[in-house]
Amino acid sequence: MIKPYGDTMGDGKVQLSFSLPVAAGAHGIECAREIARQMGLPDPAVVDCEPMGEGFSHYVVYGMVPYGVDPATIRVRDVETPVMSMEEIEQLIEDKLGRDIVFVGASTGSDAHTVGIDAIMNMKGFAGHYGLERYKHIKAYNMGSQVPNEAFIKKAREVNADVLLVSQTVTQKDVHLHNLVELVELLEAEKMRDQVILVCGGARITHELAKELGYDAGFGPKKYAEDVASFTVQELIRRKEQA
Amino acid sequence: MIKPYGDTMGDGKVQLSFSLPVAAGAHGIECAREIARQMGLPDPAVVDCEPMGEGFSHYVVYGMVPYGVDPATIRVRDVETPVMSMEEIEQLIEDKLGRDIVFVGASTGSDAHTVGIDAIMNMKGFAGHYGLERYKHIKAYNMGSQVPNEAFIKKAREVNADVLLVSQTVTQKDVHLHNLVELVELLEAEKMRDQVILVCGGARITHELAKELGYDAGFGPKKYAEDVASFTVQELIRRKEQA
Amino acid sequence: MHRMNKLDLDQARIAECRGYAARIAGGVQSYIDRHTTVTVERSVLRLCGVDGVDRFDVPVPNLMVDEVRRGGDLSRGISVYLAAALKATGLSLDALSAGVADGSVSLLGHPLPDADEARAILKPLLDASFERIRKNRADRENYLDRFGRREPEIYVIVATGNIHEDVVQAQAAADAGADVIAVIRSTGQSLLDYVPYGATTEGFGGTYATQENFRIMRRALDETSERLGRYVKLVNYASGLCMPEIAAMGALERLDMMLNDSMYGIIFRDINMRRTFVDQYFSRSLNAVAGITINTGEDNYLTTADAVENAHTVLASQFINEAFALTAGLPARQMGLGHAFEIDPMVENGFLYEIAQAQMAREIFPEAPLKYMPPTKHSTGNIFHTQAQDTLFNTAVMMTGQSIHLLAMMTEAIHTPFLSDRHLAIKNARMVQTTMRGIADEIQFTPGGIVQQRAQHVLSRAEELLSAIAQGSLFEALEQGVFADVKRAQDGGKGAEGVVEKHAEYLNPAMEKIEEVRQHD
Amino acid sequence: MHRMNKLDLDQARIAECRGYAARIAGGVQSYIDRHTTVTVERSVLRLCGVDGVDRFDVPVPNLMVDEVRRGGDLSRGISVYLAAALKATGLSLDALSAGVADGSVSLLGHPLPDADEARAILKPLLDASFERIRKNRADRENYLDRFGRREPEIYVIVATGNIHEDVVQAQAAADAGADVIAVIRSTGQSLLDYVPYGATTEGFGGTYATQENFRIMRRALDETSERLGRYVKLVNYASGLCMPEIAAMGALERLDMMLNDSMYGIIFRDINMRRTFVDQYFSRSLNAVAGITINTGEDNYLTTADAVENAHTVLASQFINEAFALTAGLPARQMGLGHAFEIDPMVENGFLYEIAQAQMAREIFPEAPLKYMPPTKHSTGNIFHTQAQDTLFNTAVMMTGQSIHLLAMMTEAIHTPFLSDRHLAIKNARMVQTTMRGIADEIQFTPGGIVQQRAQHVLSRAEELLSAIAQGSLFEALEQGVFADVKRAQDGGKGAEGVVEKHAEYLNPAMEKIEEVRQHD
Ligand code: B12
Ligand code: B12
Ligand SMILES: Cc1ncc(COP(=O)(O)O)c(C=O)c1O
Ligand SMILES: Cc1ncc(COP(=O)(O)O)c(C=O)c1O
Repeated sequence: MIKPYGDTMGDGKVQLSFSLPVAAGAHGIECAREIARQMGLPDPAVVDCEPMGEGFSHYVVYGMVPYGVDPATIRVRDVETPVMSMEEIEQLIEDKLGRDIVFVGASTGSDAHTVGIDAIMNMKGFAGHYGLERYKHIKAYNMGSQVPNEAFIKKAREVNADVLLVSQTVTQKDVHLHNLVELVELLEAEKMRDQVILVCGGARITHELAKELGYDAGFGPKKYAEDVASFTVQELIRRKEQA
Repeated sequence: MIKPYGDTMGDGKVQLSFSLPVAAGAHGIECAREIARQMGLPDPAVVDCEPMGEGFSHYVVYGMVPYGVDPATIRVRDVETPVMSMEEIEQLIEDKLGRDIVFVGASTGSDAHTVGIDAIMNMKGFAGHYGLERYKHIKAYNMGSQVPNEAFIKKAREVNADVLLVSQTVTQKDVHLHNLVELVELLEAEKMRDQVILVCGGARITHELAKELGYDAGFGPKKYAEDVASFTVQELIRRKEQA
Repeated sequence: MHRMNKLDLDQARIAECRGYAARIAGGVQSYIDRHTTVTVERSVLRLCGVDGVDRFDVPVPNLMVDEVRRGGDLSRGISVYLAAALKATGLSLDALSAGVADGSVSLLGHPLPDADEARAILKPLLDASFERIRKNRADRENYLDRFGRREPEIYVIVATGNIHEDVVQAQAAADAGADVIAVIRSTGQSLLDYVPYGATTEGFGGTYATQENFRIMRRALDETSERLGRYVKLVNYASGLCMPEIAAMGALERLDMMLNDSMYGIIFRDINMRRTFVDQYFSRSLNAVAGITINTGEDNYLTTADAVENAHTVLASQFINEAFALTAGLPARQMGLGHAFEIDPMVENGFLYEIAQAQMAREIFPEAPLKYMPPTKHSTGNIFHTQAQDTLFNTAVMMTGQSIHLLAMMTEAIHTPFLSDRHLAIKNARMVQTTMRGIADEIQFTPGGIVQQRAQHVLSRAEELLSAIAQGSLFEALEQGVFADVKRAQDGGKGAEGVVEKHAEYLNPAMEKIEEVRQHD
Repeated sequence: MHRMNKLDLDQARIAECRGYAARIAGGVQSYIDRHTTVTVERSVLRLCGVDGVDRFDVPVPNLMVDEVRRGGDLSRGISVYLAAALKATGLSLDALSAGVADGSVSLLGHPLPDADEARAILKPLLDASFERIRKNRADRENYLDRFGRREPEIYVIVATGNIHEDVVQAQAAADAGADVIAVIRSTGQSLLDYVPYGATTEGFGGTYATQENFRIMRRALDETSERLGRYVKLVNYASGLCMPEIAAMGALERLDMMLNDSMYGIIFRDINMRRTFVDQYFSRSLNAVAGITINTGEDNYLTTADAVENAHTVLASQFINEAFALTAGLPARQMGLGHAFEIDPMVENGFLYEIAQAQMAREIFPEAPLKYMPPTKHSTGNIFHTQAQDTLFNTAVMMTGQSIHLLAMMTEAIHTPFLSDRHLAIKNARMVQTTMRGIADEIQFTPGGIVQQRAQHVLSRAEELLSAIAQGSLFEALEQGVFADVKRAQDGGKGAEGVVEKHAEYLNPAMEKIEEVRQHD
């Protein structure tokens, strides 16, 4: 059983901050304490309370959580295939697939962020990790940003894609969820869902979320081309061997 | 019913941070999410995870609380006497008590912080609020810091104090609670508890806490001499009138 | 103004850069002068007072221009068609607009008046709009004279998607000390070839720029300004496919600043370059007479390209933006040239490079109200650390005397700002501004030191780049991807089909009016 | 070294300040030379190797000194009594100590040897300790030569109350980048007239300073140093009623720095001033030969007195601390003179005053490893804002080339640091150190500007103050409350009873050994 750690094992210390739509002052502080108590902190300390404009206030709170988690019982839903180097992946494609693999990627919908998808696909890659364009036996089409789902599917069909890579950065009002789900629905309507490996990524994307939305995998921060390539190549091999 | 406010009324957004005694990584992130879930956040987002030395990691988490508080039901236990100006207080003493009031103050126990008690008692006061020494009809004895409870009581007896002012700043391992409770016990043993108005203060002191510990009032940050004087003078009058 | 030579910059080199930039902009201007676009024409209509939407929410200016495009000859300019219809139908402008909206009236099929007659018909309409713009400008000046000007100005964004929620946030920000409020647009609006209509409450990552939204926010901020005794400026985006129309709306509703770059749409929104160049000229001409300060977008370069390596592209672009702005009659005091603090904070001496760059911009464009953008790229989910980075940025603002201080948010890597994020950012900025008030005047740079050398290096690389671009044309340079590592084809991109070569008898009385006002300035 | 004159300070005035300070310290030194104290004598015992406690946890050095005080003549120095007992009983030192602890042996009742004989008896004991101290010093130098030196050094505190928990925190801090770890003492230890014994796990706001705790932490940090390839320094407090004894323990256990001020105990702990002056001389003499850098406590002045108004008292005190240190044979490179960044961040141009002060200290004490303390007084429970203030402090560190960079914590106003607070503070400091690496060399101050004027003003007020103190004596000045607004009586305060006037035949072979070592340095 582990608990949050301030300066002594098991002290359970956590820091909170939030705003409330009430005026700052003793009453606001008590409201803030009540919120913190509802979060399970028995005796929260409001260490800061400041007015923000009219009728709003901001709080910093410290407290001790009485509960903990047993790390042994925490299971992470993460991509399970081992991560290989570029060279290993190239070798594996030669050995087990014996053909080029086609990736189509884009930042879809109204999302204009390309740095994430470029990090995965472009030659130069990101943070010292080469992108997919550099891999032998990988043909990578990067459609850029603000690509409508329809156009994305059209391109995938055109180039006979093995893998679709979707990047989503803007998550405000869950716009990414709508967009990601729409793509799955369109692919299903087009009877293409089973023909491709469908992968999404972005700063707020986790593998768990991706699976829930009907994707084969999801990649978030600190994931690079080799993570995606390792997964997709091994998955393609698995599918080939199963078929 | 109000909820924490991020950028839309009722969105319930809160920020958390804490450390865990586990290594950073996907498993640590999932542990952090579980802690946040136990705090009642249905789908917490871990936006940062960093390693800290060996076997420790630090998390920043955002989430939305599904619950809220009804501000109308939140009752604040605060000093209820109205706050008056120095001049009003001086006048009130003249009108209703007709004698000098004696305050004895100190930062007691091993606590070496004097700025708080000085802020209340010294002539020049703090942040533009004059201290008790400046008030007509108030005799203020400031014993400084690291004053043992016994010495404090001795002095109170010597000068026939009406009001005892205790400052406590160090709260680590609840040392202030022990010290404050000890004083009440000593006063009771000496049969002096009812003869004085007993007031404590300090950065982490609230009126609520003070009452729980057996004090007549407690004052925290942003309270000044006039707050204390207003309360004590009115309380002395009340007691006099009751007697 | 900020005349000084702390960096020992070679003034001749600066003059040469200006020379190249003038040549580069001049090369494009000859293209601009020969073309108009659908949105320029729609702006002319808006300046004549055309407004409203049909039952499918299509704006009347779009209905009119589309009709002429399909059935008339847009290369003569929309004005003659409007004048013709007004004359032939005898309707008021509002009645005509309503008729077009409900399909009962057409702009086509009327005899076209000659230029002078068209001018005469439209004159009262344009005069009314330009009088309103003049009055807006005078009101702004009055406010500023009455309440005082501040420098640096604290600039924050609101981006809830809902104009009414935006008002709450904007007023709270102003209370906390913000001088300038930018209402971020919904993602995607820049690619719409029309301007949405009315008050809107649903946007993603921002709120639609509509004339009604402008009006709502301006009214709210005027109230706040009066209450606080401090004029709170309002900003929006004259950018994207409707750049000139938004400029027109902003001029009419007294916006104070407009994001309005000569190349941003090309590079970052893949808008056709010809279209953008023509549009930026018209919108900047209008901003000039409206007294609106433009903000250019050089900061964006460093979000995709490396900030140490590509610092000179920012400076080169500032020279080009300046040259285009001058051509459009925009005085230096309205040129909010952009730059940004985007060097990885773990680069050794990165802060010295930042102040070299910022000080250089300050000295090379001494009268421009420089718009300094905060760190974004190297912000992480560690909000505490991001707050520290942001403080360094605030420090750089003060050390180099920047004018428009865009505030960094500790949650930059996470979400569009919460109310509290803005509050904390303003608190941070105010502290730094206060405790460092006079620092820009206090600090000199060691001769031959890292700061001076860096500035000189960036200047000389900018000169090389400008000289190379001037050799060919800006069109070609953009094809080669000199800015932000992005390559664009001359006839590629969005909105290309909206560019129209002018007829020999092309008429644009709104532009004439702008030029007339400019004469009197 | 840091020789420069960026502030255009009047060198003659600085020299005069030094002259006054020398006079002031000299006046006190004549008193010091005529007195010893109970803790000085206990230190002599510790340096002879006396250790251990009785069954009530009273340390053997206390038992011995108390016995002589009661039944002998302490004014002759404890050494003759120890030598007498060793000679008379024929016991080894350890056996003697154990005997005193269990009450079976007494230090009294033995014929007193003459000075030379006493010296001879104690010589092997003192030689052993001083050899250990010499070796510690050599080990430290080796580590630093092998792993390199860093400037500024990142200095953080640990304060869990439990030495084993402290080790965890200290190692994590070192991993994150800390160069120096200070183990804060429990509240109240400074007023104990004995040093607690053994490994301790219960302290408030800090962990007891005991020799065993020193050893545990030093061993842990040596491991960490080897693992990281970076020598991690250890700090404790040679301060309070047992100042010299803690200095002795630190010298024996290879601490690297010691909080060790000539006046702090007087002002902030109400320790008798005569006691403190005598104690500081012995402890500093020992720190000098042990190669331990002292840290002085001027920063504390600004926690009670206003930092703008009382800046000159910090400088005056630095001069006095320097003078006392020189008298004790402490070279400038071991003088970690203290100062602090404590101006209210909402004071206009406060940051400029801060850098004026910090730069001034840097220039006036060019070889001293200045200890720069972070903001504490104006830190609030708003941890985000405090993080911003702390970043400004880190900036000032780099701008003025400070040596020992005490890290500010965003939770300063709340609790002693959590593991994560330290982690975040180190991350912040490392970022600022990296991105601003060369800034101190890059920046010059405008002649006659706010910074220069402020520094000159503070210097001249310090001179006035020193001159006024030199007129009378430091004893009188402390009675008048010139520092930190605190007044102390000459014979008031704690520990006064522990001061003893020396007998004409007073003997202190430990001090003689120190002087001998100093000759060879
Ligand atoms: C750069 C940037 C921009 C640039 C984008 C330039 C470009 N060509 O991409 C510009 C200035 C144009 C921009 C504009 C906007 N931005 Co922006 N921007 C950023 C910024 C600063 C950095 C993003 C980035 O490049 N990160 C670096 C990359 C490498 O990280 P990444 O995307 O997470 O990618 C990694 C992984 O996630 C993964 N990955 C990503 N995609 C994929 C895909 C696959 C298949 C796989 C396997 C992996 C993968 O691999 C990558 C490497 O590890 C962030 C703030 C921040 N510091 O994060 C805001 C941010 C993302 N932007 C934001 C917003 C709101 C906008 C705007 C909508 C604002 C507006 N209304 O105008 C606009 C419009 C954009 C639009 N229509 O979508 C918000 C998003 C808030 C939210 N959560 O919804 C942020 C967080 C800023 C904020 N706090 O408001 N932005
Ligand atoms: C100044 C200071 C010192 C100075 C004190 C000088 C002096 N003569 O007072 C020095 C440098 C000596 C010092 C030492 C220590 N300090 Co200290 N110190 C602070 C500091 C920076 C400011 C405190 C202060 O003066 N606040 C200003 C006053 C005006 O505020 P206040 O006390 O809250 O008072 C107001 C109200 O609370 C109220 N009030 C207060 N008392 C009373 C009493 C009555 C009767 C009433 C009515 C009202 C009232 O009125 C005041 C005006 O509104 C704080 C950090 C911070 N920024 O808060 C740390 C802090 C309080 N110190 C701390 C610690 C641990 C110590 C040490 C124990 C460290 C050590 N181990 O060596 C030492 C030893 C002290 C000891 N034995 O007690 C911790 C306490 C942690 C905790 N919660 O337990 C803090 C929070 C720093 C930290 N993060 O570690 N400290
Ligand atoms: C010049 C300019 N226009 C517009 C924008 C905003 O983007 P969008 O085109 O999506 O509205 C920016 C963003 O930074 C900009 O700098
Ligand atoms: C010189 C000196 N000694 C000691 C201390 C620590 O206080 P205490 O005496 O309570 O150990 C400080 C604190 O800042 C100090 O500066």
